[in-house]
Amino acid sequence: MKPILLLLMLFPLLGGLFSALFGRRVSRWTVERVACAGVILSFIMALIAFDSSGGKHQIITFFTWFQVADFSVLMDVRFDPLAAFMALTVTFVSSLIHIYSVGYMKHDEGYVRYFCYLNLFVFSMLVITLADNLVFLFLGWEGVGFCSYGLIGFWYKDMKNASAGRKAFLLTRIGDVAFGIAIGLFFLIFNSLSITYINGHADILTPGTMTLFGLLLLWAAAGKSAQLPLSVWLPDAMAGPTPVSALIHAATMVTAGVYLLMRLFPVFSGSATAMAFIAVAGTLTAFYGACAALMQGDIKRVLAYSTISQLGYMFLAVGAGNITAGMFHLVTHAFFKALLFLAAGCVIHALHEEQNIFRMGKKLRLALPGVYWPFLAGAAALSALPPTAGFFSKDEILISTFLHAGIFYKFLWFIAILTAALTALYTFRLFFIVFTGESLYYEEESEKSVEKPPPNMIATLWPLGVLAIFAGLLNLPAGWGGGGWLSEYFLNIPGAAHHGEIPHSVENGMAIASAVIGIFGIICAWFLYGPKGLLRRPDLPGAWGGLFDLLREAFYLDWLYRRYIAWPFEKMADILWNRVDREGIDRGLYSFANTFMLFSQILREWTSGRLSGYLFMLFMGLTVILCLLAINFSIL
Amino acid sequence: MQSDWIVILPHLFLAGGGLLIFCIGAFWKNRPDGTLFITALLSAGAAAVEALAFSGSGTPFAGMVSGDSFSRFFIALFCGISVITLLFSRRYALHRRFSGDEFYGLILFATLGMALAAGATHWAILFLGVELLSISLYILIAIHKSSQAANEAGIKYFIMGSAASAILLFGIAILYASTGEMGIVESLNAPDSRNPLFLLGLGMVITGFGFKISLVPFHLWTPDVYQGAPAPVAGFLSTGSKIAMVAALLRIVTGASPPVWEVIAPVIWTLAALTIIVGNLTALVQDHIKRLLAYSSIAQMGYLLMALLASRGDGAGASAVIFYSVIYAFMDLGAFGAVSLVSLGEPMARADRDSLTAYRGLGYEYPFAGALLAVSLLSLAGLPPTGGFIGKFALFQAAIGADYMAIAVIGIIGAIISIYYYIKVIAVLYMRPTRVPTPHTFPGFSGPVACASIFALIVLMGILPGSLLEVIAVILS
Amino acid sequence: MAVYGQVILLGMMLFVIGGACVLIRRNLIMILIGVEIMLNAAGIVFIAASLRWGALDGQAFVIFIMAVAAAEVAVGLALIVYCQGRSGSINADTYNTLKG
Amino acid sequence: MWLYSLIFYLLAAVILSSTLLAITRRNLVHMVIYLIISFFGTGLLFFLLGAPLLAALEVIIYAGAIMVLFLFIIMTTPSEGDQEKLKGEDPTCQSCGPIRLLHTGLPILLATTLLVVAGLFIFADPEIRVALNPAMASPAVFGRFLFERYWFPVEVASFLLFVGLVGAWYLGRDGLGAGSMARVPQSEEAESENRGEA
Repeated sequence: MKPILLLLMLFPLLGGLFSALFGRRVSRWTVERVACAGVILSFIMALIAFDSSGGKHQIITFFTWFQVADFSVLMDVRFDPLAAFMALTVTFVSSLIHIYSVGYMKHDEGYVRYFCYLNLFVFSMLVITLADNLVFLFLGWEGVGFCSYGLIGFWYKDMKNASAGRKAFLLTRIGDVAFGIAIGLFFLIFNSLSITYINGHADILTPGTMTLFGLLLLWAAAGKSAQLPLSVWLPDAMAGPTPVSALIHAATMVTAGVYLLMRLFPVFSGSATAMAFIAVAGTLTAFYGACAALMQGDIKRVLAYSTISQLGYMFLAVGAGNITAGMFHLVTHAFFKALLFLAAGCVIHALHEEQNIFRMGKKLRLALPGVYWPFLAGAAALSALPPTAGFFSKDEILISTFLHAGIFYKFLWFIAILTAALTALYTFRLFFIVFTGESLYYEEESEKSVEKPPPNMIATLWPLGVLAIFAGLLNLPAGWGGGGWLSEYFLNIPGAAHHGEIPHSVENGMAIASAVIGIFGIICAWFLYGPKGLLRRPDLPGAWGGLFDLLREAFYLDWLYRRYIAWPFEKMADILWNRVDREGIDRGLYSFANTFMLFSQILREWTSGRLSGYLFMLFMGLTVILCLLAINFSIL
Repeated sequence: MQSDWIVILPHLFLAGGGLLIFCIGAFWKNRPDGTLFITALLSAGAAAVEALAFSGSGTPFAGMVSGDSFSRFFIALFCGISVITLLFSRRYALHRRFSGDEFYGLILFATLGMALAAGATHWAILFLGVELLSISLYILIAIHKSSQAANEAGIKYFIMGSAASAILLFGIAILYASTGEMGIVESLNAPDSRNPLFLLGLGMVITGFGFKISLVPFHLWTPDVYQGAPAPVAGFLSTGSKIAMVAALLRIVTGASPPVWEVIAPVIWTLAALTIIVGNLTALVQDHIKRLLAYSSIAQMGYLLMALLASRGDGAGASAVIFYSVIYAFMDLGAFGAVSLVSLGEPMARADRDSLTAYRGLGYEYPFAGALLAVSLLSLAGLPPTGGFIGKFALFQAAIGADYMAIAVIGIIGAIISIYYYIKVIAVLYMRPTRVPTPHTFPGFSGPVACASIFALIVLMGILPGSLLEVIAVILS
Repeated sequence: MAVYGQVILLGMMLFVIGGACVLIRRNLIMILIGVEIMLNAAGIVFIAASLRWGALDGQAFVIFIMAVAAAEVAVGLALIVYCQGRSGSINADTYNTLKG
Repeated sequence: MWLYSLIFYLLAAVILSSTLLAITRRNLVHMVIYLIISFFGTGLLFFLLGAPLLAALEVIIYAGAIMVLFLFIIMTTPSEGDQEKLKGEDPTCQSCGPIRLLHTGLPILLATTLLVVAGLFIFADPEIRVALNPAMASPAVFGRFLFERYWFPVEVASFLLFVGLVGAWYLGRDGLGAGSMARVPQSEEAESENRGEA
């Protein structure tokens, strides 16, 4: 088992190192093949490991990183069903995205950097997935952050892209602070940083501590998983190449936060407050994301807000105490969101980097049937139409929210199901505008021809399409004749235990309700945004325009950040940077930093360059030391 | 008796190698620089191998030098330092035309001095080792005769160093006068080693040591000398001579009897705190890289002293000190080595490339030396995944574990401040250069070999520090 | 015979006189002389201690002090002459181009 | 016994006064002469304290070799050699009397403080009042002791002297750098610089 897991992690790392070291020396062909091979081999290893572990928990120590007194950091991995499943998903989706990237980046000069980052990204994600030691995990966590920074700002020559990368980096860093604090607290309390140990001894925590941990971890996860209020970086992070968006937003990076919560579930599951907080954060984010997605005009931004929204569902699942459902949704979401992004990438590629959905139309359906059908499958899954994968996974979340004790959760359930309707609405709005009807910009129509994407890009859509529809079979509820395989598989995971038998009436009722709501959403979308739709236009006049702007600007969250957080910081940096503005805003901080510099200048004068001064200090020091000794010895 | 000789076999290799080099230089027409260089490398390497491979035991020569694994470990470290210094200085010395038997021979003699100082169990050997080291360094610093700055640095170090040696010597005399013991540990544990006279001597000895490892307020010479000295020599000075003194100090600190320790601990505490604060603060405004490195090395010594305070307990402190010494040696050598590599192409070949503005975009011009400098600085700043991170972690862990909370907090604040000036240099290194860079390559093998080995060591110790820590645990047990 | 403490005090006073010489004088040669006086003071203490403890170790150390003094003076004077040849000054404070 | 004490006090007075006179001389040749007196006194003190061999060596090495070396250097250094300007008279600060006072006053204050503190340590020691009994280590005994127990440090000291020799030779010889060195591979820049210097 140990060599398999080691290889599982090492293959992407080696691929990345190869690109970094020899990428410039060898041909493009080799770089591409090595990068893909690294991930695909890793996927094969994940399959073998998944197969041979048989759902058992295994802790394997690779080596001791360092050991200082009683504090040791072990490079060990915890291969339990959760990790096995996650590793499988990550490597599978990443493999497809790598293959897709070969086509997508065909004409880009920075391919070496690109594939290097991409491989390292997968490696870091696998570290998060498998690590048992929190410091080890944190390294992966930071690695993911760093790689995403590089990839989002991949076309760094454009200032906007570089600043998007920086924004992602900074906002996720805010989350990392909380994670760092949490790690410190864990060590203080448990004297160990092993997840296994911590989970096993979580019962020594008082409810207060549990709440604290829950909030800290929520804060950390919110940064990584773009939950409110740290969500603003994700839509901007679309600046990177589209496969990167697929990788970051669909399968890997953003799920790291949720995964962390699932991994450390026992630490806070005893605290109702923490759980409620997580559920509320998830629900609000889900609703917020769905609303914001409703009015976006950029195909990738729609999908980005949809990701935020779907991640909210996963948080809700964790908050409702059903991490099986959360994981289930994570996996199905990975499939259909990767599919949607990759299909969007095909569309963008076909229209020569055009991202405005109002410039698309039925010509795409005619020209790209290979993209149209997978996209439809993905849209159906996202809208949770029965019997797609999304339907089952979302349904399970709704059921567990509904059945969770407390009237409060009923309310959350209500918002969640409302969001489900919104989800169907915005998904099919996107679908109808992109693939049906006419483009709104007739005049440019003639200039642009649709370019067919290379076959390896299209080919990767199909397996994802199939999975988007059929992945629901993994955890088919008993009512549908399934055995709930995933629930069985996750039975041993702490916190994944069944909540008793689900009443058939609830199960069936919920299924029907969500199906109806989904279909209702689609019908609305057809009337509003279909080829002859009422609202098929980029902006709205009159009183509705304000609402429209509110939604399009995602409740002005970005603006709020700029106005009340980023702006003062920028100002401060500005003041510190060019001293001209010294009469500026935050005098206190400025003079604080200035004091350091002043001290520094004074101390610099001390080193006067004159030997007599140095010799004087030598004897002065001797005298002072002797005086100190005399005082200590009390002969003075 | 035979084991006596095994103990000093590394010393014999170093001394013999030095003498051989001078003989070759004296009797061979047209002094063959390559042969001299190889001889120096081989002697240092052989001494290192000998120190690691053969275990002598006991303290031969009437208890004057120690053959324990502690001193053998340090001897190997010093040999490693001198090998790397030799590699970095090869081209540098040729280019500035001071290579020759004096340079290589004196490096070996200085290494011998370090080995003696670190392994001494007798005050006479300690003093003679320190003096051998110092006198070799006086000449090595001033060895670049066409450089005005080296000249000034040499005279400054000489005057300060000889005054400090005199203080150290007088301290030793007073210690002997009060206890009648010449053995280091014996004198520290003598029955009447709590009388005032003894403390007077100890105060002077601490001052002497404080000068050699440049603790505040005895640090003033450090930036001047480092700036003036040729870069490889500055690296040698800042690593070898300091670590030798730290090793000797470690013996003193762990050997002192509890009542003595009670009195001197506050003094060491004060020195450590002052050194951390002043070193880091003064480094903030430096705009010459060698001065910046000098202040940084001052601050690093403060951290080491902090852990030295904690080294009387369960061994965590001592282990941290030794571990950090090793890391510090390589990262500081790496930084100065990178400076010496990029100074090779300086047109006038008189001074080093020193001003921070001259480093703008250097990472593109000299990719390898730039990377070495960046990694060394990151390690000095204590950022993962470099060895400096683990080392600093161990130091702070030791200090906190021994309940030196206040100084640990000062140290951590200092370390945070220090990140600013290290990163500043790295930012300058990778700034877009003002002109289009022409990537340079280094002629010969020695520079790149040294570069690669330091790079590997820093990263390796950051990723796999376990084996070294185990070795240190064995040494201390 | 004299009291032990008086001899030590004599050494200490000589040491301080040497230190004062190092501190007050700016002539490099005088600074070196000051250091020599300090080394000599240590010799006196060693010999007194040797007599006090009835062991010859202290006397042996004085031999080494002499060796060190000789070596230091040789190198130091060479350095001073060399510096003077270069910059024409033996005033310690004229060597102040490196600072800050 | 009182004779011993008398001689000791006499010697101490001679040593201290001649050293004090030495360090305050402006004329460096006078300084050397006073210092030679001081070292003679120290030699006699060594003899009194029972170290005849060291007494001889003190006179030969310190008063003889080292001082002659100093004298030699003082004679050969041209301008400032024998008439050292007192401190404070550096060209940047011509007429600032208080500064000059500060420059000499502060070190003297520091030295006095150091002496007082050290004196406190010495007098606080209860065992310091022990009287010294006269004894004599004959040169033969001392020599045997030195080379039986201390031969290793003696060897180290010989290396020290060797390094001192090398250093003095390197710094003292003509030319910049290793002038007589063989051709070594060097870059064009160095070559051209070389020509420029020539």
